[in-house]
Amino acid sequence: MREIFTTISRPVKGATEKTGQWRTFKPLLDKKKCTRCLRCWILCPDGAIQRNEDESVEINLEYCKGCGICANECPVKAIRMVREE
Amino acid sequence: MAFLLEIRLHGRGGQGAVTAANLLAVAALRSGNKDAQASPFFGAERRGAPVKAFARISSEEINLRSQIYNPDLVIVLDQHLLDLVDVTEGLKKGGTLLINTKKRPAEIVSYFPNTIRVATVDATGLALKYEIKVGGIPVVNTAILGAIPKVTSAIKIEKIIEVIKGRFPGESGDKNAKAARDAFGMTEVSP
Amino acid sequence: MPLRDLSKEELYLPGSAACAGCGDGIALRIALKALGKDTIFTVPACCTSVIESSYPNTSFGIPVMNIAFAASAACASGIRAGLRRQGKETQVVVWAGDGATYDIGVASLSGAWERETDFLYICYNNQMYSNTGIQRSGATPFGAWTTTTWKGKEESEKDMIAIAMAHHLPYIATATIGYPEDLHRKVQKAKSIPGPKYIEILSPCPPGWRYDMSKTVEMSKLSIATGVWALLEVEEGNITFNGRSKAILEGKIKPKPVEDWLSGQGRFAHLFKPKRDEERIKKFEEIIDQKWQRHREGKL
Amino acid sequence: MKLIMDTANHIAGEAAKAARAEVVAAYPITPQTTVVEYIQKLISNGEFDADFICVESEHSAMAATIGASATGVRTFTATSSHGLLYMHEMLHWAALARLPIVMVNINRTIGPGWNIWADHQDSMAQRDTGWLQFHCGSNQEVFDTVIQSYKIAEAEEIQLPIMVNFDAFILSHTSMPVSIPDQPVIDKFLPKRKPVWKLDSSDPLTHGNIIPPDPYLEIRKSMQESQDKARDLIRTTAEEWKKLTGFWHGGTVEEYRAEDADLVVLAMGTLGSEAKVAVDRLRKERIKAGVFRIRSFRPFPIDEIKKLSEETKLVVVDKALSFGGEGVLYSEVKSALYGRKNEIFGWIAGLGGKDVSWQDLVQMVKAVKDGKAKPVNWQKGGKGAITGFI
Repeated sequence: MREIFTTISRPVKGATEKTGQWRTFKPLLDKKKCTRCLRCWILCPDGAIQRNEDESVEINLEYCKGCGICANECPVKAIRMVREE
Repeated sequence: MAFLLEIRLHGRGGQGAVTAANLLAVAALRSGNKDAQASPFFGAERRGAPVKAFARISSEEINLRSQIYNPDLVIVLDQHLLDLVDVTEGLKKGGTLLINTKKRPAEIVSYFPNTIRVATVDATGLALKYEIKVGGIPVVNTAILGAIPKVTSAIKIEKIIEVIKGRFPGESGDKNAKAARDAFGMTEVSP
Repeated sequence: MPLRDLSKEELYLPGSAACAGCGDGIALRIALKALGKDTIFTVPACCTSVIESSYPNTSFGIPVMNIAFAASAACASGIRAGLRRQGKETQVVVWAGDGATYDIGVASLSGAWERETDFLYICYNNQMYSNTGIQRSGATPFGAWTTTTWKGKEESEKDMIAIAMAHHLPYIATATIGYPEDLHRKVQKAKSIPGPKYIEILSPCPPGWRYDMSKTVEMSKLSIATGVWALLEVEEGNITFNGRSKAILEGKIKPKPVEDWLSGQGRFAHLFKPKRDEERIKKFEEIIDQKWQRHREGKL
Repeated sequence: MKLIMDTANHIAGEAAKAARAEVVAAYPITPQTTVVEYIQKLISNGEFDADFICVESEHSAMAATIGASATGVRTFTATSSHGLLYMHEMLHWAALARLPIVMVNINRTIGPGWNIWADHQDSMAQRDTGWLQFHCGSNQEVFDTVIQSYKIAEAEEIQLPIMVNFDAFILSHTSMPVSIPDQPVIDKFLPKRKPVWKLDSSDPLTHGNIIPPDPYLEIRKSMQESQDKARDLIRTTAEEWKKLTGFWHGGTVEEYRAEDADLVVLAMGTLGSEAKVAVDRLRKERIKAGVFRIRSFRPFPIDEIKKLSEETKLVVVDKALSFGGEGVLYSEVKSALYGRKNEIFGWIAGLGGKDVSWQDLVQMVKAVKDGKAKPVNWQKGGKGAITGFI
């Protein structure tokens, strides 16, 4: 296929950009409080919360847009939003 | 010398004028003509209303795509159309008018300019005889096809029969073919 | 299904062009976990066509066919036929906003349903044309401000579920992103049923509804708690309610005041400020009350 | 090879079958209906192995065709007039998606008032959609062109949809003899489609998402390059078809007695065929006339037209009009001959199915020859043929 032929796009992470740069507030996860209920994982609109083998979670700040849904929805308040430095 | 025969058929919606035009074009090809065309009048057809169809037959490739204004042959599937439609409109001098009627050419010819030839055949009678009906109405198109070889040497009666049998297989084809063959024998042409 | 059993595979990739706090993003992630890799999306003009990101990149890990606004269901019929010719059983899914579904695309959707195309049509309903800058749609509720209803919409939304039901689809469901297990289950169920299926996902939109972006899920849940939106399924013409909506229907829980939902959204602010618009608040409540009255009679 | 006598609409259905189209989506409109009916009948009888999608509009017909074509299968559709106009948005989509769809359009004029007869206003209004557009003058040409169109559309360097046009009723409902080559001959000429891209869950790609201005312009440029490349391919494909079947329709232009002509009639579709009769008559009167029947309106045969001597006077007969401008073909011909000395005369004729006969065409040529024609002229007069012009 010619290089530019029709509008065919290929899947990549960060297709738009490193959307972590959009943030004003960033989520901080208190791993000690986390019950591994996975609500933050499933409710993140950007898939920016990674789920590990042991069902612990980690926030991928490269792509987290800082919406704060995770902090709002965490049933044990293990995530809080703090201003980006 | 290139040969071109232009034909106009008059009928009523449902009588099979368009089918007749198609069948005669196929029979013309099989009779050795190089090219043929058949078309309905370019419009919406309504059952019972007067309809027209056209055909061209030629010894050469036909490039004509315009409508037929001056036919060599006019075929009328229903004599009652004579009161409704000017069937000889544009008919060439020396052209032929073939009508489905019980009347004889001599009775018909007086209605028209003496520059044309008139041929008659009782196609309705044949349709009734062979019980060729659709929805209770006698269908005369195959019978009248049998009359055409009487008025032009460009189409052979054997080819008309062959084409009718090809189009209507089985018993129906036999009846239609018989009607056409009888028509061929019965057609009378004015001098 | 517990959340830990949901697929880890992300077919909607991080780093898309969606707004922060986008409800559609949540809907996409959950639905794609249920659908899996063997899925083709058809997307009409809507937020999702932007969310995909720009050429030559895409945020989708499955094939996506973008198509004109009114054309997605017809395009899906074509995709299904083309796949069938090749013996492929790939899920064909239309992912469309409410503008494409309720308004411009409703004829082609009705056509695809009538000819029983084997596909799943998912409408993520954010109750407005969000992508083009928040204009009124056929799904916009009574009273809502949009850029084409400056004083609030004067009419109620149309009943898309009833329209779907009129096509006798084998499976129809509503869902919302605040209940991910429920949404996942319904998409999985739809996937298992041949023929045309319809799922409508209430998908709150922070810029359109005018609330804090962290509250998308909260808004979704509040829609259920107040009875503004109901979780239901329609199979063989039978309507069943589920989750909190079932409890509301059966009178086991009392719905929260509709005003809680209205007052949380800037698009209804004119009903409260500068002066409380008692008449329209009351009318909105009546619309919801009447809806539940019908539900109790087994109707939509 | 079998010889059949049938209408162009049925022949178009035969061609779709012979091309082994796998998905057909269409919506009925007069005078296209008998294409749809015929294909449905062939499929019902088991003579044509295809999936037919009965859609609820032409917009959806093209959308469904696009969807099917995007999965990699061969597709066919047919429409006419208002149906084509309703498809307009999707025509652009099909071309930009580089999908080699073949569609038959039965040229019919536009309402109001309702008029079901032939002119070219419908397809001319799709001029800029990126589709290749061919015009046919006979039923045999309809068959041959549909088959050749798949080959051209699916060529790796083209990958664009093709619209095969022919005139309402004049061909669509007129029976003519057509030779249909044996299926193995067609299969050899037209092997299974090899899609350049397709929707396949083993290869996730997104087609048609947001595209910034720079690559967008490049994609548009590549479409234009493909249109340009098609000129040669149209000719070589026609040559290849002729070798296999003996039928030749002329590539982008069918020239008829044009080599030594002082006056050349340029027209499309059945008008181009009728013009041959006019030219034969004019030649008998020692008027050296010829015909350029434009078969490919897109790509436009610029180089072929430029081969005409600068002394040749051109008589361009349009069945369509760009209001506020001039005849569409007339404009195209003038543009192709920019900077040259040729005198070019245009006629607007045959709108809404008004018959244009060889006698009419003879009058047009004579008017040019006698210096009586204006640059732009309108067909006049009453009923049908042999009408006044000046």
